[in-house]
Amino acid sequence: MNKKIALWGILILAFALLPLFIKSNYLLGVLIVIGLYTIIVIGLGILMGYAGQVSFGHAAFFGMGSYTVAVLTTACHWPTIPALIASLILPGLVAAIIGGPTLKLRELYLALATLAFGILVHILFNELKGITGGPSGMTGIPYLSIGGLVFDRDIKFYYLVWVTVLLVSLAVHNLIHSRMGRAMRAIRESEHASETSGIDTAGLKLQAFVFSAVLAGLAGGLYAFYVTFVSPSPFGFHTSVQFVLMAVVGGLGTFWGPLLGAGLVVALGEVLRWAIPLVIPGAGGEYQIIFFGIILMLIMVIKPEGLGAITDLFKKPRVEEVQ
Amino acid sequence: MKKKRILTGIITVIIAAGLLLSGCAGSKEATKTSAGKEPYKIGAVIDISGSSSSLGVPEKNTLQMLADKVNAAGGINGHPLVLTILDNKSDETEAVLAVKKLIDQEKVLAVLGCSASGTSMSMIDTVQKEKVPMISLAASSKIVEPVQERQWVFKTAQSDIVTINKLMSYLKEKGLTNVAFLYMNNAYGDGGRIAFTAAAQAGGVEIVAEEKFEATDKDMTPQLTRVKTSGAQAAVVWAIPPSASIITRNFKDLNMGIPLLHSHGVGNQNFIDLAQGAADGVILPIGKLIVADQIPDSDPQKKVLNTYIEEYSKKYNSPPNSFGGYAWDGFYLLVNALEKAGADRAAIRDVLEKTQGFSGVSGVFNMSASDHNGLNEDSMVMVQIENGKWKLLK
Amino acid sequence: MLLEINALTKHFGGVAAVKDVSFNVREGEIFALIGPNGAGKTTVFNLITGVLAPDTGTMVFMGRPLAGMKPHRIAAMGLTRTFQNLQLFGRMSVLENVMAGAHLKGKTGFLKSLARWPGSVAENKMIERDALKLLKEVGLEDQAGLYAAALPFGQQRLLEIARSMASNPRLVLLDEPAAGLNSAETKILAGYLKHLREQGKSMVLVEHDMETVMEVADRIMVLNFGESIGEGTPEVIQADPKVIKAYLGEDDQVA
Amino acid sequence: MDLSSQLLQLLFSGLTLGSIYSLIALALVTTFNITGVLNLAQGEFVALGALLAASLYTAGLPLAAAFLVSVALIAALGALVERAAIYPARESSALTLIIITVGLSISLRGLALLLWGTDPVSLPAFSSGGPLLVGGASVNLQTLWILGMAAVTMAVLNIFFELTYTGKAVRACVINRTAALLVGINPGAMSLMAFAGSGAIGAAAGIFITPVTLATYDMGFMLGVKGFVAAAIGGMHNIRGAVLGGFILGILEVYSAGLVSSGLKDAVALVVLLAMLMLRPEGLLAASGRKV
Repeated sequence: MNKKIALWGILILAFALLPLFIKSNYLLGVLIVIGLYTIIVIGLGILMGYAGQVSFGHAAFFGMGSYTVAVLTTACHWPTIPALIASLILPGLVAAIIGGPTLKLRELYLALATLAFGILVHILFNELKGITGGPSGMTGIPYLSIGGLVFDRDIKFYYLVWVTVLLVSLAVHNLIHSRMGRAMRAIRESEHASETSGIDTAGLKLQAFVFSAVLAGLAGGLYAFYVTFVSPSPFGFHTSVQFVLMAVVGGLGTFWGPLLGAGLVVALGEVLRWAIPLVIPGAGGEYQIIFFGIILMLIMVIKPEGLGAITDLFKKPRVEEVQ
Repeated sequence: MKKKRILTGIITVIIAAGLLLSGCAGSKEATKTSAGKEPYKIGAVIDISGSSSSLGVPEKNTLQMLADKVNAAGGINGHPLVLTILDNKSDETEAVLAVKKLIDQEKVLAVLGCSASGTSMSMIDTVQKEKVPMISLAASSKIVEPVQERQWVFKTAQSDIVTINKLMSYLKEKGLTNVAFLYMNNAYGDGGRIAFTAAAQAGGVEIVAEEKFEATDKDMTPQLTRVKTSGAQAAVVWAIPPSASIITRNFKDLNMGIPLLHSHGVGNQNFIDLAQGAADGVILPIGKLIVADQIPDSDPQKKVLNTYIEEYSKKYNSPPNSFGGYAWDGFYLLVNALEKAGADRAAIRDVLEKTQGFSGVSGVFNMSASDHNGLNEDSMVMVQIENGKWKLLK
Repeated sequence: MLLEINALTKHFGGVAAVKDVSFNVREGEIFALIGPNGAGKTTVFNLITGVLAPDTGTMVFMGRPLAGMKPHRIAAMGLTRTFQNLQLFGRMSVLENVMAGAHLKGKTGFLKSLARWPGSVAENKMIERDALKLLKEVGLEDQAGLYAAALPFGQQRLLEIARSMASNPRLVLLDEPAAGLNSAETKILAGYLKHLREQGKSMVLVEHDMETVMEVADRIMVLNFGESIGEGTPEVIQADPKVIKAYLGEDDQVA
Repeated sequence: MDLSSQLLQLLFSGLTLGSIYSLIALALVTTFNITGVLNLAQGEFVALGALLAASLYTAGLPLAAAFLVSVALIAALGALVERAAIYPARESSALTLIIITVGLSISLRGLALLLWGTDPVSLPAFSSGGPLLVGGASVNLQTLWILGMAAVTMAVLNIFFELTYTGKAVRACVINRTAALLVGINPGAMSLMAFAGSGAIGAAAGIFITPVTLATYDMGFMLGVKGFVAAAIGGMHNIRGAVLGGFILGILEVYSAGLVSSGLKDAVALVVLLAMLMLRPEGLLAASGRKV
């Protein structure tokens, strides 16, 4: 237990002190993006790794959060904090509405339904020109300000995002060690047995779905405040697949999985940008893409349960491995 | 099991180390200067892969070629030029990270890019905050307007409205007042739609059908059948290949019997080849590059165009297109500014804003404090495709 | 009367899996359902727990009709079950399996769980303590930290029974709890079932192992091809010619 | 253009689009049922096949030879990929396998970008001559080739699964892996064959559609997604369903673009799909259809 607290402490300290050593807005930017994705993947991890339900449509919630902030701050001139709060509520509401019928589906059909939902929402971003500005997007989103503090520099945003990640992680840590977390894992293991143990499986799946949508919306809202420009293109099917990729590569049902998955996928892209030309002189972006794919495949082949099991390094195996 | 765990550990450590190193690598290079004068560092963020790659690749080629040329000729006032080109994968988030990398790691004096409107827009906040001049190669006029919020941003591609006005004058001249407008459902096509709708209203042209299609669509027959029933006298298409080529073929297969007008987005030979004969008769507004051999010698751009075509064709075995031309203009506008201003970002910005009578590939640039594009309708010509060749319309 | 089943019928594609079955379970008794394979015993369980909906017939538990209720609501009324082909939470620890079974004992919801609401920790501690006590009763306390899937088969059976008891139900449906157990394990099981009855639990037992059934059951009902062919105390059933015929065929050469 | 000829014109468009989707759905369903892998890289086979054939043709090979060589090479690529990435991970979860195919799709797309660049390429139509005029609607001749190929592919697969010993073995393998092992069928070989086969089908489809649709390095992803939607409409479990799903999707898209709104055509198709999933979660032909 003490060891665990120590690990948390070291990590928090490291993230808090990192900007003292990194003066570069670029690296801060990379870390901010990793942080935003981590928030989404944490939610997706609860849905997929604990409640056992897959979603290929989370870019839609991410986008809804972004557009909520964009529309409310520019067209409606809302202050930034209420806009950010609204960016949690809207995706949550939408998830609550579509979750009921959708989560009755299983496996591939659930994947397909969420995929269809994601593409539909993306089409709406393009088509509702009066609200979203269509494919050209929306500009002029103000910086987030809390009290007198304006988040206009990368370093401020870095702290904002990672404090959010910390709070979300704490909440999720509480959740997975609670009665509800246990019930969700039970659903993943056997829906029948959970139901006859008195667990409201449909209700809990819906709650997990809404929770993951809220987190995606939060990340979306923060993204809009960070880039100050929103257009439909970052919220397509491709992005949804990317989120699932991060969740699976990181390791489903593991606490550190989301951070590792988001970090790996984003960092790998950036590292390859720098490393490939060193290995193959004159190589263009094509090689980065090829190696990105190959490395992902390798990780999944070598470690099908994802990188999250890396945390085994820090704790003694408490239980024997299955079989 | 243990082996796997160690392996995962190693992977993570490599990634983490790599990330940090990739950050340091740039700054180390920056302090290491070769003999002679301090190099001028500039950067470019280009959509080399992903959905806008057909724009980005000729731009990247052009920039590389020109940087080599400048350095072979002794640099700028004796300063070697260091150009770093990054690929944003046509992704807005990647574009933000890439421009931050150029500014912080490479310490560039100015940034060129991006190729598309969306990616360009996403970088604006960063360059405004960091006070770094940026020259976009994309069309949307929103990139440089309102100018008071875009002090550091310029662009070389004609704004949609310039192109549309050229096209609109042609339509009116020919008495084609009922037209159908078809566009690709992305920022490029939507920019065209917005400008066209506004210009049509002002110019008394009625849009009798408005249809769109996805960049990945394989058949535009449904959209064209709607045009066919709408009684349009002409069809205007705002798209880039391959969808622009497919719709042109569908147009011919359906025997539409009305003139087909395209945007400058189809301005390369590949479009004609892919349409396999269907492109004959297509009319479009475009920069002079594609008909450089047909414009009079008196044109101020003639010499620039011929040089660019000759050099590009020699190096890449294919003629350049207007996208490459935007990069040419951006590059030389910047070189021009570096010559006058030296290694000072604010001074570079000021010189760029005062650009007057600069003859580039896309036109003659006349920038001002209220116009960060500086091109007008004279930069465009109307051309028609005849027997697989571009022909200048007088 | 704890459970009243009246004229229950269920068809699968024209074939009657359960036909006009009626029985009652009294408070504090072990009621056994026996019969050859395919006689419809598990279907009866699925109907009672709401996994399947009956074509006709009524089921009343503690005076309340069960028709149309979702399985977790039925569980909340105090009716749980085990499964013939074990349905343990394999990648959860033995302790967590029982704690998940005690889900109904807790009240902390999703939001309170996120916030680690005061009281939720104490509640969890209480659930854990009870679960450990239950594990001790079935002799699995030393295995509490193991993954459920890592247990030997016999202990998995016991664990599933412990899990079904964790929410303190009034009635438990046990689907072939002795299947796959060796004779020593079966003895432990029988002892445990009797112990549970002493604590006032009621059980419906589906079982093939006649020795166990005869040892623990208070009353027995025999199903054959979905129909009841006899009901009574073990002694009555053992002597019933119809039952013997059903089990041994027309040619009743009793061994 | 009067309404009836407009409707007819749209029907022909829908059939063309539908046969493209059907072919991809066919390949997806075959692989899925034999290996349990949902291959999100299926579209890349289509793109690579088309690009390769175009290059071979430009290099001077006759069209037929370019077709055969390209199909053979992409089939080999399918087999290679199966051995390198799918087979070693065959015991992993379905999701892990999907992610592997996502990685594969990214890599193959990068490879195509490296080798062919971003410019679209084309192939000449298989038969010369202008479009046929049928009842006021014009039909591109290549459309008939595509329809023909979809029909032939479906027939061949049907014959294979119904009449040949290997085909029956594959079906046995789908129904019960262990049982298949017991009677001496090697699931590994089946999986290899499925990937090679879907590579070949994909490449052939790509080559057939290129004269109409052109080929680009990034054409595969969207085709793969549409193929998945089509396969799911058909129920993921049988060949006839996949073909039917492809045609339903194609015709739906075309009619909504032609009669409702071109911007909402994908939306209409998806809403229908969602409605169908709610009403018939197991797919259109689930009840009546047999497995592969």
